[in-house]
Amino acid sequence: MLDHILSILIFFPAIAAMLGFVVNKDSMRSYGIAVATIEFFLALWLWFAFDSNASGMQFMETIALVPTFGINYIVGVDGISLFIIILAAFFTMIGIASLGETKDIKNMIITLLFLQMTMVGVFAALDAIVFYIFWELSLVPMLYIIGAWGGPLRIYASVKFFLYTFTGSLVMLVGMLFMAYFYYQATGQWSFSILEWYRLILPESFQTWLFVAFFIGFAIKVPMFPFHTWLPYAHGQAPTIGSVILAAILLKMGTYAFIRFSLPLFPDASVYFMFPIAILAIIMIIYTAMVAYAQKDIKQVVAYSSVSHMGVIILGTFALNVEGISGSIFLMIAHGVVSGALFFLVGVIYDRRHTKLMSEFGGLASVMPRYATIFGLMLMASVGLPLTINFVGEFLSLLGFYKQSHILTLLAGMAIIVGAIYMLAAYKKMFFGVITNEENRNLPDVNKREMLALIPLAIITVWLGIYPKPVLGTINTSVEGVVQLMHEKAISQEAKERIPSLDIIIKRTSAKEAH
Amino acid sequence: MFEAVAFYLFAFLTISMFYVAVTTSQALYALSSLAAGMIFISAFFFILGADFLGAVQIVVYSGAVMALYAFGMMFFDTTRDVKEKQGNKAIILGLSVISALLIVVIVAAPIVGSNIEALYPVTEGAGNTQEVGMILFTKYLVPFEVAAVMLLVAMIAGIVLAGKKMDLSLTLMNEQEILRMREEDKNKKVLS
Amino acid sequence: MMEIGLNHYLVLSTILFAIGLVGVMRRKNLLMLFFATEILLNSVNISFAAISHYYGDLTGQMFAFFVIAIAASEVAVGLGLLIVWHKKHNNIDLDSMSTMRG
Amino acid sequence: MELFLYTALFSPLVGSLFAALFGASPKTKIAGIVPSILLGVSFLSSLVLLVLVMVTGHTIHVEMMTWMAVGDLYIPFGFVVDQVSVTMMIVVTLVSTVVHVYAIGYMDHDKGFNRFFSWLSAFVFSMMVLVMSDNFAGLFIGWEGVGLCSWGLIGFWYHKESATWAANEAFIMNRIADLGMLIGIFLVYWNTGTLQYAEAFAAMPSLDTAVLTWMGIFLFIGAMGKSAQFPLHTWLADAMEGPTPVSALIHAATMVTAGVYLVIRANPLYDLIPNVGLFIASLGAFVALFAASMALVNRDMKRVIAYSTLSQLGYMFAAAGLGAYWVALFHLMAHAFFKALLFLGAGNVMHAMHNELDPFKMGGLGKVMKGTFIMMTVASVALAGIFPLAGFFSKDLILEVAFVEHHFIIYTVLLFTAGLTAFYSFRLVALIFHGEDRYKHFGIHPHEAYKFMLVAMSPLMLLAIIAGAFKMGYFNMVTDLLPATEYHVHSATTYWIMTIGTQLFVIAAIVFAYKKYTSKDIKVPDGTSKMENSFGYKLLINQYYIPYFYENYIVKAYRELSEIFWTKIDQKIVDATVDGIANVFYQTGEKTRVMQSGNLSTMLKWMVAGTVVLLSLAVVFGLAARYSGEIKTFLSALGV
Repeated sequence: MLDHILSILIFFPAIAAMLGFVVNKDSMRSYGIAVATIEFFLALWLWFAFDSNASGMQFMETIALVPTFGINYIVGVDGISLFIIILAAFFTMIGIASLGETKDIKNMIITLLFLQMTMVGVFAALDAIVFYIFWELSLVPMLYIIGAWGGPLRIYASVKFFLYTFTGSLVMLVGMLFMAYFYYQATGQWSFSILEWYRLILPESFQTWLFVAFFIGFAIKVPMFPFHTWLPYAHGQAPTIGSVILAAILLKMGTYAFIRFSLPLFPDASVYFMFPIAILAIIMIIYTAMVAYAQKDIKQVVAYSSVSHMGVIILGTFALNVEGISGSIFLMIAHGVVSGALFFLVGVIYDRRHTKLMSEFGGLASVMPRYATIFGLMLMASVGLPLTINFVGEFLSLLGFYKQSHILTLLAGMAIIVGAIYMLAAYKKMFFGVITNEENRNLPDVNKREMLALIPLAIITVWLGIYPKPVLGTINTSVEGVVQLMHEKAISQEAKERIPSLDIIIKRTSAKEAH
Repeated sequence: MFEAVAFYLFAFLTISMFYVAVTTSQALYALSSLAAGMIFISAFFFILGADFLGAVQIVVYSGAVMALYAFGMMFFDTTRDVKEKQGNKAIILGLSVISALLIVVIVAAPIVGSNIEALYPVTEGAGNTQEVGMILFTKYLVPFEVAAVMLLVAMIAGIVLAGKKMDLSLTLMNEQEILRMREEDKNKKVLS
Repeated sequence: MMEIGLNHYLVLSTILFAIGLVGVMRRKNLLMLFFATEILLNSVNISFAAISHYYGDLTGQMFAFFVIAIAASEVAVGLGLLIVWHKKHNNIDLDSMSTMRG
Repeated sequence: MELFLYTALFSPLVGSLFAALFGASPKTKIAGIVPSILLGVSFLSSLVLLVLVMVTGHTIHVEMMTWMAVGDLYIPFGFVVDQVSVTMMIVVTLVSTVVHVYAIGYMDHDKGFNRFFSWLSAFVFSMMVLVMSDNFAGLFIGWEGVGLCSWGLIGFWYHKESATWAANEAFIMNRIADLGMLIGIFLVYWNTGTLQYAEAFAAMPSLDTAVLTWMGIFLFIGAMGKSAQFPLHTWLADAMEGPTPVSALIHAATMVTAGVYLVIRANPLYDLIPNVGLFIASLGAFVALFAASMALVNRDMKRVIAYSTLSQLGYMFAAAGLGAYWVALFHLMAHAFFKALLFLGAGNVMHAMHNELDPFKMGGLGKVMKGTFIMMTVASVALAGIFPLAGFFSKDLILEVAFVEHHFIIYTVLLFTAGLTAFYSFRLVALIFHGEDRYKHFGIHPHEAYKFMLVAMSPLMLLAIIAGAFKMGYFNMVTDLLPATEYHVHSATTYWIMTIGTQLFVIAAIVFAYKKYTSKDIKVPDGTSKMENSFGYKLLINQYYIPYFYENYIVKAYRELSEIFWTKIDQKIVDATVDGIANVFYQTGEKTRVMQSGNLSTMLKWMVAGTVVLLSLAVVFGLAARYSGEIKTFLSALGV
């Protein structure tokens, strides 16, 4: 069973979802929770069985689909994707468990389970075509969730979400096809296997163009400035569960793909584009943080804060060294947990008051102390306070990029200032002061079902903030492999210098251990 | 010399016949001039040495197709003018002329001409009909049979389509009857 | 001028084709449309036969045969449809056929 | 010994979590008592460690567990108890124990009693992490941790707009400085390859001076924020919105001295870059004078003390910047005692006066509040630096340092500031405790605080008096770690002239303050007197218009810029572009759907048009293919 665990992880939710059509409406919730929990434990089992000292792919499976064109169903997992898969399973589980009173709950759960299949599929796929298929499929359930359960502007938001990301990924598809064609030219065989592409050293001019093609697809997904405008709409209109999954997992596809495709395939282009992308990332960080500060709607604040944090992730990724990339992967998980939790929290208040405008609130701290406490914790995690999960990732990302540029890191570091500004301002508006709105006076505090989602997230936030090693160590091993690969593949002298060789690190680390 | 005279003569005749066919408002004139044009075209085939093709042209077009049209026209009230509201004639003419010019450029361009090689050269000492028969029943046997089936299918289709309510004649029915029949048709929601 | 070459035939064919196109675009009477189509097909047939002749290759003629066959079936089916249409709507005006309006 | 270390470190955390358990429930005394006891335990453990370090000279270094290990980076949770950190531990635990006990009385009637103790103990824990950590990252944890607790405690009365505003201001301003600190840490890491103090400092002498200078500057920026140095000082005065015990503990004794601690801790670095040191010293001297001048006229008791704190921090930086790290640390310690005492006394007064803060509305309280009166007077004397109280030993030393190091401008500024310090301290004492009972006009019936609060304060009073006696023992201990420069004025005559002169100057300032503010005709100022309308007074009472400047030119600008970014750029440009592209397609479709009129004749026309287009394309490409050579020559001739 362990040999096929990835396929099981991918397709079990889908099969369960199809069976879900025949399940009685009343027992659907328990059915969904059961499926998601099993899936989550399978994911945990995957982690348990995962060898964290090996840097390569594990649990690989290969099934030929179209052998003539080298399209195969290849899945595998390494330290980079492992935790995002677990996170996806985790969020689906607590997402379903904490679903409030929703219309058409049966359809919602079925959609979520399908979505889970696509999410796990994206992160497990090692064949570009399979990756692409899951990547695009993931849009459909999300489109449905936003379009069917969203707010008043849901149709506009969902169509925008779909078309925008879809357009980007088409460009990416062209890039993939060309990459496969290039592989064919070089070896005489077609292949869409990412691992085989890794072995290919492309000329610099090809790298540049392919990098751009992939970049457009990924950047829209991330979303990077100036491609970010679909996100606030999608978040603003999506139901709580949709926002949570979108922020926690779907956005990570973009940044994950950068690490899976762009960096190892095009090391020279990555170095070439490092500074332009870093500048975009810095604009993302500061600009969207300022936009977040100007928002009136708490959900929009969290949405823009997501974009801002994704900027730090991008920056860490393009640090092109082990510290930065590991940090950015860790920050992906951290941001998933924290922004997911923040969206849950916004959902909690939305369920009670059916408004998200901050001006409607004020003084909630005395009415809902538990809510205020958890919100405060997540807020502090979001602004990157040490000993919370976000700090580790943010610190490492910035630390990594500092090696590449001092000034840009200084600018990017503004994240910790601007982040604090909008978050504290929002918190102040919602929780502090006297109660101005009579409707808020008797709001019930967080209930048990909501606690079910929030408490685990709070625990993870603190636990991985204090003791990130189990996750970070595994990530580190895989990232070292990626960085080494990049160093070896790099053609230009500059790239060789920018991307550190692992040998030096190993030498230094062993010296340190001896010491 | 003879060839040139014949070519120009028949070219003039064909063009004028077809011109009449597309411009006249009388369906009968159009039909007649079309049939004439068809026959003139067969003259080109004879000039070009494609005797069998010329014969087929006369038989099929002037004989079968035109007869079919003639029969078809009996169903319609050909005396009644179809109101032909015209749009911009310049556009129509312009488009036709431009496309004609383009085709000439493409087809008459020397690059096309130089690339063509004879796949089935004309066999010496055999008549045109014989040659056609040889190729048609060897290399093009399958397309030939398919064409035969197609013709059969078309025939059946034609009969089925046209044969509905053959017992009724619109020309003999009065307006009320026709309207009632149409209503029934609509209620039955029969296709076409 | 006196020597008739392939280009003469092609030009003739093109002129006929243009006439056909004019007919296709201009006529609103469905029957006339069919006539114009026949002209188009015939103009092409001339090209085929001419090319066949000047290259000494019978393939052109073969194609002309098949074109004639297709023209014949087209007429059969087309007329059938036309009759049905006429029975239903009592006219064969092109402008009346607008059920496909988007 | 590790047991004592862990006890000292973690018992505040346990106390905090214990109090947090009662966070949502109504006030229980136990939530205050248990953390206080645990802090006492922590203090005793620190004391044991102090004795150990003092007697044996050994330091304790433990590595609890790995925090981050990535690539080349290795950061453990490591703690070190050496001469410097143990001094800080004693100061922190002692003052916080006192403040905890005091707060049980002070917060007696507050709804958020349990929450208060949770935050307060959490603060102590963060502070302990800050001082005990053996690496920069650990320091940063504590650094941010105290920032967080400070936020929570300043904004403790969250229903007050001013309190939450001050809390956010403090947090954000500290964050600005923290960025500098973070960059400093990055510099240390990429240049020395480690964040452990010992290894990093060992590697520093071999580095380029420019790099070291940047390192020093960025780390000092961090220190500037936490220690509220100019220009990041405004938050400290506003932070007085928090409960008074918080002001005593965080904004006087411990957290604000973290910056000084950082400079002292990084002494091997700052020794290598004397230019930065001189800058620090100059800034320190400037802030000392600058803050003291604002304290002169302020009419908010707590703010006066806050400015005094700021001024004293300036002294500490002056000493540290000049390389006299042990002197700075000594002043830090002494200052912690008497300033905490002063604040707690002010807290008593506030309680008695029902949260009235304007000393002009008090007067004559000495008769009603004997204990508080004595304590605050002692603290003020100590602050003024009168022999033989603690302030004399530490502050005079700083003056000597400046003199001996031949930085006479700094010396003069500091000396002048000493006079100002004495003046404003006793202005406060005189206004509060002497003169007429002006409070009666406001219908207030003051009462002395609880006995146990006074008892709790007494250790601080004792230390404020006798701390000077520990000078030699302390010197012997810390100089194991810090540069053991002794500062002696070369000739004894000069020394005596200086000392006695300073004393006389300070005493003169005190007498002047008493004279001026105990007189019977002191009235509550109503903005009409000549002095109040003078330019100097206005400048000082408005804090040199710096908060005004920040509010109008930075905060407002930021807010407006954000608004513009959102409404103008994000919606009108970025998003509008996206929608515009979508609209192009949409409109094209809308326009071209006319083609699909369903009219066969029209469609046929379009068909022919399409054929024409395709045919022209064929012609164009055919020609291009045929004449590609010629086209290339032509294009290259054009220079394309």
